[in-house]
Amino acid sequence: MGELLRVESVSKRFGGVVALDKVSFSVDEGELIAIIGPNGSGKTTLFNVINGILKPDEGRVYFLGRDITGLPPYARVRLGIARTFQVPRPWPGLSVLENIAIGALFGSGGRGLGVAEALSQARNIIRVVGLEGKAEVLAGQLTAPEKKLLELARAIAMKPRLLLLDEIVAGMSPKDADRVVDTVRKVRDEYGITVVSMVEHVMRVVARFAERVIVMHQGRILLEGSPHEVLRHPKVVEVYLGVAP
Amino acid sequence: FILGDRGEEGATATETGAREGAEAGETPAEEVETLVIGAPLSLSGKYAKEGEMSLMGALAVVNWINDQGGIKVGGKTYKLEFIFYDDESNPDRVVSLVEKLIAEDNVNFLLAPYSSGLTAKAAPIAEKYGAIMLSHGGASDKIFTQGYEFIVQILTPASRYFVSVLDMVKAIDPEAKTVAIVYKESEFARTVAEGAKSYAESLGFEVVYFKSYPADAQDLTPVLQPLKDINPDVLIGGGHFADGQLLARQLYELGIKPKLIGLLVAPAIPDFYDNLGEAAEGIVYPSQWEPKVKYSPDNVPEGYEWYGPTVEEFIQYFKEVARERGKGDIMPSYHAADAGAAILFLAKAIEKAGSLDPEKVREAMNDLALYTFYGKLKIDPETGLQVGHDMVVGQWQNGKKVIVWPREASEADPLYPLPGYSG
Amino acid sequence: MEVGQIFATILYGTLIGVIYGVATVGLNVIFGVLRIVNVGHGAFIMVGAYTTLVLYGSLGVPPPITIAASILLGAVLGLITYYLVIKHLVDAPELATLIATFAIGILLQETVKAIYGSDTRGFSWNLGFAEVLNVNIVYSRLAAALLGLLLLIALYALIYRTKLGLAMRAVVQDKEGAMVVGINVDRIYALSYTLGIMITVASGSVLAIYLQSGIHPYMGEIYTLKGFVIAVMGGLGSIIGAFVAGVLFGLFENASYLILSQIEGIQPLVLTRSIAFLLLLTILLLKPTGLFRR
Amino acid sequence: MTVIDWFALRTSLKRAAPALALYTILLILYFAVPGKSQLIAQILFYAVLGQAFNIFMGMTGYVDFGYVAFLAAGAYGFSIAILLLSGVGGGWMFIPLGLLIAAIIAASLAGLVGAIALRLRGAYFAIATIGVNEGLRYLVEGLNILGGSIGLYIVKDMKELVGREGYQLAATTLADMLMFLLAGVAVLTTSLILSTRMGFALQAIREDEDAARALGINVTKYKIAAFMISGVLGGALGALNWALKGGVVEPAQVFLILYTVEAIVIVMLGGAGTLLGPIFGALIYIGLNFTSNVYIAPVLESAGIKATGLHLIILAPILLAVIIAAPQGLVGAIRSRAPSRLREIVV
Amino acid sequence: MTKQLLVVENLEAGYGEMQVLWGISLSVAERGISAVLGPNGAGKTTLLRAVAGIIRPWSGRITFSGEDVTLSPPHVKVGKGLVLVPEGRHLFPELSVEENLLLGAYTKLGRYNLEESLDLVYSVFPRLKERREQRAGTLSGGEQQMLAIGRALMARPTLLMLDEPSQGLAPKIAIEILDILQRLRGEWGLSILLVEQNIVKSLEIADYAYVIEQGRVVLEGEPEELSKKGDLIKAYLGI
Ligand SMILES: Nc1ncnc2c1ncn2[C@@H]1O[C@H](COP(=O)(O)OP(=O)(O)OP(=O)(O)O)[C@@H](O)[C@H]1O
Ligand SMILES: Nc1ncnc2c1ncn2[C@@H]1O[C@H](COP(=O)(O)OP(=O)(O)OP(=O)(O)O)[C@@H](O)[C@H]1O
Ligand SMILES: [Mg+2]
Ligand SMILES: [Mg+2]
Repeated sequence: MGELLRVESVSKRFGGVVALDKVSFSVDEGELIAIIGPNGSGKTTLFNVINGILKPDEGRVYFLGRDITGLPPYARVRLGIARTFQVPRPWPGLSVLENIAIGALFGSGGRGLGVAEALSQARNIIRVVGLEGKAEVLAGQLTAPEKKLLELARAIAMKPRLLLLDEIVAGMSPKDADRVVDTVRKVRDEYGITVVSMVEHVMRVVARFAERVIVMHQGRILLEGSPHEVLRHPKVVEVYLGVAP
Repeated sequence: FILGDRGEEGATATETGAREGAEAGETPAEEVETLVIGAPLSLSGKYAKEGEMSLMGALAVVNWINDQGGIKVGGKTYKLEFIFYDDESNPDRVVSLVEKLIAEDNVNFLLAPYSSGLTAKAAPIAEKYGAIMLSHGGASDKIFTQGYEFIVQILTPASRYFVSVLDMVKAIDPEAKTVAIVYKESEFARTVAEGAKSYAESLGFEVVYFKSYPADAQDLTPVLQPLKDINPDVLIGGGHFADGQLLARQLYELGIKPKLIGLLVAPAIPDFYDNLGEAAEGIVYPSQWEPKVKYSPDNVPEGYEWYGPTVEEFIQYFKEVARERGKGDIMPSYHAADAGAAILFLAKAIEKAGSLDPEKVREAMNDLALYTFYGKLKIDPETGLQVGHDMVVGQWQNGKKVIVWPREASEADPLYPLPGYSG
Repeated sequence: MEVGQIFATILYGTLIGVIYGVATVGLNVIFGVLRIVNVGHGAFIMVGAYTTLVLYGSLGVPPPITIAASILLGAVLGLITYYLVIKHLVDAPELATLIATFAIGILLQETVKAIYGSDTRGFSWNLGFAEVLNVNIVYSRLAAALLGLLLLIALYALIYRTKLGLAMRAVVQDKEGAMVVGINVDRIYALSYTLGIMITVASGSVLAIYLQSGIHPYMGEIYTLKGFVIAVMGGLGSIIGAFVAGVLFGLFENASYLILSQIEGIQPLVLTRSIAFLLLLTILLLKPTGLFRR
Repeated sequence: MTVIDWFALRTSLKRAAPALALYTILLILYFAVPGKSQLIAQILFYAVLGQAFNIFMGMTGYVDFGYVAFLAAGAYGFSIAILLLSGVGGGWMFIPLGLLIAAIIAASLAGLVGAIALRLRGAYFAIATIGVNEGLRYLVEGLNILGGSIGLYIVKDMKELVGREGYQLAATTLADMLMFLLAGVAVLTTSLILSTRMGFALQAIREDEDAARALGINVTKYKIAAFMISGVLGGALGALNWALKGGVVEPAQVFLILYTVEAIVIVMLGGAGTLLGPIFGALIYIGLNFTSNVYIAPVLESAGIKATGLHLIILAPILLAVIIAAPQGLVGAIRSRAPSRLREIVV
Repeated sequence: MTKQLLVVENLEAGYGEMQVLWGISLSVAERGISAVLGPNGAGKTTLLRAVAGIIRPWSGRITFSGEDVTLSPPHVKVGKGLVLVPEGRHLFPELSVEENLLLGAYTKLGRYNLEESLDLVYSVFPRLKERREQRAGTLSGGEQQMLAIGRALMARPTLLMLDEPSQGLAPKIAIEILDILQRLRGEWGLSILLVEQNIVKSLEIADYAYVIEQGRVVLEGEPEELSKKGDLIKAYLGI
């Protein structure tokens, strides 16, 4: 499988704070990657550099071999980079179904898609993520975890090549979290979507989800490897976990 | 709320009480019918002031006519009724109100709404139903070039507003050369200003400053300050109430003192002086009418016929209406006289026509040359424009309004040049 | 262009600018805290102008003291309209409040008209003048601008130097957050709204002292419009913004007149309006949230 | 997109049906009730004003305070067409040509303003558009173009084109019929947009513009498109109401911000973002106004209370009561409380 | 039995016409820690918001230190020492970290102890001290959570209600926070009502726990007891 995304020595500063310090890594097609690290280590910043919300001070971002450093977010979406928000941002006044249908209509797979088709695709995805019965509910009335599921569904409907998930399971009960992980894995297998997740601070989920884990610390990549290796690594335990899992 | 029949309350009471009686064959000496005149009036919104005055002026004349026994049309006697609704100074309200007046209230004749925008909106409906509209508040010239058949103007058109003022200067001070014109950028004031400019030039004046200010201007300092250096002989202009006051006040504050200041509309209002104090002193204004005009049955000009209340009667009737409407003891402004004159012109035309048919009444208006408390009234048959009526020139002298021009009508000599004129 | 002209432009541009600033800032306070665009703004200004007109014109109360009366009247009107109307709409869609303030404005205008009639009125409070460079410096206008400035300073101190002000700013940022730290959000709304109305009514008095004429029930409409523009130019919700933008606006109007009046065939004072709005657009293009907001 | 999106067409017709039915009822009343045709025409004017305004506000959540500028643009456009034709002749052509020029001018204005001002958000946008409206007004007056502050008078020219009788018809019944047509067009356009990609995009923008942007929706494109559609409808409305029906296009009148405020009142009284809302809003607003003016005030007057001219004092508290009772608007209130069947119809 | 600080009886509440809480009763002892567990959407957040007064209870009774506070508005409750760390943080994003903390001390009680509280918060969260000038809105997710907790501490609560405090925090910090809460219980006599996903850890520090589902208490008891019913908990919480 080929390389999908490459980040090359990206730096980002906010005033005196160095949020990212020459970060480089790459993602292959089909991978499931988790990025973890202490609070404020730069995960969200990195994420925003990839999806185009932030412009890096230095360094470049390549997607499918193409330099996308200067592209605005929506153009990246067109190329196939979708995301969810850490604090979910569904359109509150629209129904769950409509939220997802809009994802289908305007995602990278949405060209030439009719409204009727989009709605039927949306119905399918509702089933995949397990929001059955909520199709007609206004998104604003969902519980927090339901909103996150909706975010996920909307992102899937966009049929991205690369899906970026920001703290998608935070606040979820273990059962729900597991279900989300399963959904994501299923989606990867069925739709061939590569997933990079900042599944942060819930190690059980990280272990279950990721095939590769990248650990960030103070704006740099501390180390990377399989969950098994990483989560036991003494440095990770020291700066991040506090106690070994 | 049909007002106008002076015995109204009594009449209504007896009417209901006597209904059976009437059916039983009670025969009045003479059959009295009702002729309904209607008007959309601006009683709220930006023309509310004019609207209120118009209302009271019209009612005053209606009352006078009814007290004289009404009008006689083809053997029948008609008393007048006056029906009005508030159009909020809003053209979109006018249309439905005019239709209601004509179609539901069976009004045969209308006073037009205030301003040309409102009149234009009302005209097609009035014409559709074939009702006559008398423009008592619209001094616009333009509206009468549009080929309306049933719209007739009562007051002197805007383009001729400053004619008398300029004539007066020319007559009393041949030395005066330079004229500055500062006016509000609005349909009315601009028509006035342009008319004044060309008339001034035709009299040999040099118009050295011709500037306008936006409607709703809050501070005229920028446009006035240069006049301090230019120092024209004559300054005329203005527009309406609010800006006219502001203009007078700021001319005074900024120390701009030409030989003559003539302003539109605002100085004609009785409390102009109360509002401005010393700043009002000496300011002249053209006026359609003043309570002290000397039009009377004794001085009817050649070819004109006297009709209606005397000036004193009009004022008395007006005051009564004003008191009834809770306005206290106030004098009529020229807006009141405009509306009153409109009613007179209409009533006479109906009598002359001997019919209520609008076509015939409109015909009759063409030959009408009336002399009233408002002065001369005569229209151009083709367009309906007012051609008979003359303006007078008033001036604030020692806190009082006096008529200073034309000579034959004047109460006092013009105060000229303005006190404090640096020369 | 003469020196006198330039001097007059700067002097009177600044003075009217200060007046603009005061006449705007109430809009800002109310929008800043309650997110309500007060379409009836001008009507409250009109009420202030009438307060001065009536108190000075009929009773002879010195004009500066009428400002205090306006502040009181503003407090009363603010509290009444808040508790009768606005309170029920704080959680309603933004535009519902727009209708409400529109209706309140109409109500004020028509009530004043019913009481005082629709005549345009004025009064005379003449303090004399000094003449410099053939320009009359009118003392009453200076006094009005100074009084306005005082009002602004007082308001600024209240919002940036008191606990109440801090609480107001907190409510703006996150209502629920404000609740959980123990701020009485309801009361802050009532106070902010009332404060906004108080300063607005007071600005009507200041304005009346400045112009001393043109007072009628509908006089406020233009200030609603200009107020919006100045508020946005300075940054909605910003006190300093309103002040700076007000002065800027006043100066700009006057200065552009000076330049435009050199051109033949146009009406410069009318065009200054267009130019002023062009200035607004330019500023917003460069800084989409006004001069003084992030 | 496929050639014809039958699904969208079907859903949009279904959506439009109740509003179209209401307009039809109004149309019948227009002819059936003597002496009230102009009242109905006035209600119609405000309904269409709300409808056209709502396309942009209801769908994007942006409030265009300067909306009346489009009406003005249309009125001027229509007048320009007539002035162009008046020397040449062309008879009834003046109406289609006038509407065309009105639409073109309004669309260009919308495109231009949209490209600049739609970068702003919320109140900033609203007020920048006030600036546009006022700026244009004083430009016309200050530069003394298009008749300056005096405005354009076109009654005479229309009479020259189609004769006195023709003009009479044009300015009354015909203008009102065209207004009904415009109402239909506005409703259908709205419902069609709602049922297509564009509708979904616009709703997403209204609900959370940043999220929409992040999701790859070309936010600017859709906003400008909606702005232009709304603007063109406004242009046609201005052309019909002021130029054709009024015959005078005067800056003080056609740039009056009050119309925008009234549009908002109409939309909010009825319920924002709904098709029936503006119709109900107009009915309430004009209905209340007319009733208090023509029926209540006279009763008070004959009871000795001089109420004429004060009916706004009656109207204002009623407006307040309505908005406090139903802050979402009448249709909004029905929608949130009614059983789902009715709800569907109301939307 | 120890004295109860907070007693909630038969509380019902919801949003609009949707009822979420169906007669919840629970209590927190003085210096006690009560934990509320439950699946997503069970109504835990709604419960805390109703107790804090942010939403109005429909029926039932809330007593705090023996006083009926059922319908008291939130600011009154905060004034009495009943303080919530809300779900979703609700910071003042445009204000600086320090201004946020100062606002935390808005009440009399808070103002009185301002200096001391500030020192405490900064020592607990040194990261906040580093960032005292930074705008709260630009903090990272975890930093914001620290600030939300810090801000609540500034009010000098007697009862602190925490809605999923460890959300978004690195495991190391999450553990530290729970330890700090334990400590404050000793130092300030703080009582705690805790809603947490981290069941193991919360049962570890709590001295009484409630499991709620669909707006009702379905299980309650001391942690040891509950642990014995591990299967039941698992069933309810779906572990
Ligand atoms: N606009 C900004 N201004 C100043 N500092 C900022 C800004 N945005 C982020 N930072 C800082 O940059 C650092 C990295 O933030 P980032 O959000 O990437 O962390 P994170 O790894 O996602 O942390 P968490 O797990 O807590 O969400 C933080 O210390 C944060 O305070
Ligand atoms: N603002 C709101 N408006 C309408 N319904 C709401 C609102 N907030 C929550 N709800 C509903 O109330 C129910 C309980 O939600 P609540 O947030 O209290 O659950 P929770 O136990 O805190 O869940 P979680 O563990 O996901 O935080 C849910 O069904 C949710 O949809
Ligand atoms: Mg983060
Ligand atoms: Mg919760």
